[in-house]
Amino acid sequence: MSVLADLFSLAAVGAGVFFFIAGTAGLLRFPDSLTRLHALSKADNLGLGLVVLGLIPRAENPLAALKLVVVWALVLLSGASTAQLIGRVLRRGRE
Amino acid sequence: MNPSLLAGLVGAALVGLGLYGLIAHPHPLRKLLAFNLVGSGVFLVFGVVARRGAAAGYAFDPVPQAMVITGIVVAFAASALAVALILRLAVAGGDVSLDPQASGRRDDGEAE
Amino acid sequence: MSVLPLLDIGLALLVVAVAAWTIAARNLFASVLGYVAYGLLLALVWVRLHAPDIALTEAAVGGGVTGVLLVTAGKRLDALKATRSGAGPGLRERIVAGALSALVAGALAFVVASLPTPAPSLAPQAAAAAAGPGAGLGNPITAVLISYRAFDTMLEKIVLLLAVLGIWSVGADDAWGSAPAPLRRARPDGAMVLLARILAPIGALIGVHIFWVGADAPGGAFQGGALLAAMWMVAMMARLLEAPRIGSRALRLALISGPAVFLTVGLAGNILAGSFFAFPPGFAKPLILFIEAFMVLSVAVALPMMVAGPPDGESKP
Amino acid sequence: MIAQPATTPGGFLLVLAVLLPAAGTLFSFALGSRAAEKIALGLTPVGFFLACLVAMKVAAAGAPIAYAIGGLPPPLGIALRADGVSAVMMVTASIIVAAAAFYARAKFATPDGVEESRGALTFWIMIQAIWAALNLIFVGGDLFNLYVALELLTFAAVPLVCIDGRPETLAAALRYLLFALFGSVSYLLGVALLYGLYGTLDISLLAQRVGAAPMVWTAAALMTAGLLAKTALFPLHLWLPPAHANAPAAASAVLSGLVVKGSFFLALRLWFYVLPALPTAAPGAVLGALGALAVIFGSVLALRQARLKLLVAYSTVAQIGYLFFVFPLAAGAHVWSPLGWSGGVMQILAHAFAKAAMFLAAGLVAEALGHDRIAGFRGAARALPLTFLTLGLGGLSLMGLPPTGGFEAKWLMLRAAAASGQWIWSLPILGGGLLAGGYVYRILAPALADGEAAIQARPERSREAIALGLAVIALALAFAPQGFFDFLEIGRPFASGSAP
Repeated sequence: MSVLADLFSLAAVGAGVFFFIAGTAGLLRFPDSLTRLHALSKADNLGLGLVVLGLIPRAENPLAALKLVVVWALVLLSGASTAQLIGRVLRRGRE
Repeated sequence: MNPSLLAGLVGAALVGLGLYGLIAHPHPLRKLLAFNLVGSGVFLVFGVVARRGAAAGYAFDPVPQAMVITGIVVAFAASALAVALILRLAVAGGDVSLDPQASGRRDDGEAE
Repeated sequence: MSVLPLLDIGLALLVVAVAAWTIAARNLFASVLGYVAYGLLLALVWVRLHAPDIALTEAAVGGGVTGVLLVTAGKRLDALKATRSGAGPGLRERIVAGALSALVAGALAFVVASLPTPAPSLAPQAAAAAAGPGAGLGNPITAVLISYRAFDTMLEKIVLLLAVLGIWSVGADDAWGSAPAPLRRARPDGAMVLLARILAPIGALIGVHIFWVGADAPGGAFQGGALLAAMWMVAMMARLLEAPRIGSRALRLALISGPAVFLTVGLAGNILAGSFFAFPPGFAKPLILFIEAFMVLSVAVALPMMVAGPPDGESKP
Repeated sequence: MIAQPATTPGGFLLVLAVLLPAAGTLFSFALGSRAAEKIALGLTPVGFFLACLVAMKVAAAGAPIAYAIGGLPPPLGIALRADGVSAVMMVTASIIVAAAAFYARAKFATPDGVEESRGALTFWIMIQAIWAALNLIFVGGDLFNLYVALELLTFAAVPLVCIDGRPETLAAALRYLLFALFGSVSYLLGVALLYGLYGTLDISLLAQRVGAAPMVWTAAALMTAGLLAKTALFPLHLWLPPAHANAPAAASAVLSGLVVKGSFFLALRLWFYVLPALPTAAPGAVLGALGALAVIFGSVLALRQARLKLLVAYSTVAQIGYLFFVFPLAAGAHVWSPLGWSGGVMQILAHAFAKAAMFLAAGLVAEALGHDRIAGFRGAARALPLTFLTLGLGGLSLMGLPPTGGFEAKWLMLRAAAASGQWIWSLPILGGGLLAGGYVYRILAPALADGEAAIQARPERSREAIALGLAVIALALAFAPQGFFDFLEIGRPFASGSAP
């Protein structure tokens, strides 16, 4: 059972790290700010979600697991809003 | 290299970088940023001292850690006061140059 | 665990690189943004030094509140076209400054590397005091701050108060008593308002939680208060709340409540426990939480007032 | 060194001396500027009384009095200690703060019809905070607690500089703040290293543990550099003249008379109390040499000033230089060390009173004439005889002519220099006196010349009397009895009675 949980954690965290790397590559390589933003928010939201998912089986108690989920939700919220705000500033700059 | 020595070296580097900025940047807000770098370098040295003092079941010596928290609060208050002065100076004078040498020379000669 | 040293070295290099960027950046605003990132990275270094209390403080203050302070200052200077000032020092001065800085950094690195082993420590005394009568705090740092070195902490709260007054005092005479200028002049976007509406209550809850668990776990009055302060600032940026008038009695009382309660309990200690700033046995923990509750209030009010700046006659409601 | 009990009888007075003005700042902040003025003025006699009580307790015990806060002795807890010098400094601070406060009533009263005024609230709160910070500096026994006291002092002093809001005062305040912050952070770094080496920050515990290791030298250098920046010792003096000259007169008196002495007092504590184990020849020579340069440069620049307040401020740069001769002249456990020690402390006191008197008088001159350009003083001495008498008496003390406290200080220093064979220090001591004579003459000569001074507003007699009173104290110090110098020896490391 524990081996299975470990494998699951490994796979999920590994996938999360992959998304982070992909997002960072996008941030560095994409041509303009809007596409960079696009790459970054995907990486953050999905990557972090996978990392959190992988860590849940390793949490000491249900409360700690809940905290992990809350962390993810807060990052989703602030990430989405800041992306929105930056996007608007960019659009205003273009007009 | 153990983490506390590494952090100590980072602290030393931050103090050096900040000191350079404090001397070399003419803009007071840049000086303030540099001062904050020096401050956090000093706090890191405190942190290294605290970590090395791990004993009696604690992973750190709590006394220097508490001092760092006090220090961070004071450093923030200092930054806020400096920012208020800088902004007010910009509004009042339109010029925020603060070269102590230049103004020192001005005072040496005839003031007003 | 062999990746950990590599991660540590990577983190160390990253922190120094970002710090160097804030010094080297041409543009004031870029350097301010660099500083905010630096504050967050530094919090990770503190975690690695087994200092979660400081990591919380550094993240909340170094990255968060200081970030807002500096970004706001940068924007206001930008509006005044005052981001440039005079020519920098010449090449010769730069070389001298660089040599001096390198010398200081080198000497410091040498000293840090040759600190004595075994390191002297007050951890055993702190552990003994925590186990002794009249204690009862699981978090030794809170015990140091509120009990063993209470005098420092009380005076530091007065420093915060003086900073608030000092900031107010640079305002204009005829604006005295009015509210500071809003953090953002423009009407906020819908996204900002939404963020503030959802984040601020959750963040405030977490702030209170951090204060409450601070007696026994990482956290405490300052960290909790700083988080509450940050949430108030988020609400101010979304124009959901406005900064209060500086003449307001309630604001003044909130600002002094932390040090005032601390000082009163400290004086009472002389009668109840035989010494100034001593706690009567058995009542230490409730009294400490009582003092801390007011310190949370003072910090949560003082930090946003410092960021908001001096009173501004124009923004009279 | 004899082990001291953690708390002695009367030790609680030390806590009260710090907490009383601290509580005053809190109440003043809550109640507004009108009440703040009453609180500050009402506290001055109480604070003076407390300081005198402390002095009496120290004199009665013949030994320092101490208090362990929270009943927890060092190294975990914080101790306060008052010896002879602490007590004398506390009394001095209470007198000068009181004088500045009563002098300032005319300028910082809250006008009728407004609920509260900016300048009044700032002044009355900051002056109480300065007082609390100074008392803590004089009695603090823990180096980190003293760091907090230094910061308290900085945060209280900087807003006083720019209280009238003109752009040049803002620039002066900002420069002062940056120098002071640099000083604090440098001091704090030294504190961190000392803790890392010895695991305590208590001054008397450190004194027992410190040895002459390279790391101790690094810590000492960092802390000293920080304190010198705050004390404005040449070449770190650039911030002082514009800051002290632009502040309102009552604030200048406190800043120049007391605040710079706070960081100097810590330098004394550091070298004589924390680090007596270090050899003193080299650091004493360096500090003395910087002091000598400060005396020369400060005096020469004072000679060239066109404005009275700037002249008086540059004179502070010079007089601070004299203080640093104490490091070579009072070092170690020699027969001449007490002479140098007494001379150094006497210089602190004489300059504190004389300079506070001169700044208050300069403020009255500026109010009466509407300007403080020395060239425009023709005939002013006849119009303002008491005020120019104050400037003259203060000037006598700065020059070091008998019978003044300044003379007593320089005479003691010269005797220490002769007895120790360090005759080199007598050159700046005497030369500085001549230069001081020059700049005092520059003030008085036009004022005493014939002419008709246009008086815009006649200053109140009571304010002239306050300034004159301080100058008279500076004079009276010359008649200090031997018992006074014996009192200064109480608690001094190496003083006769304690181990060498």
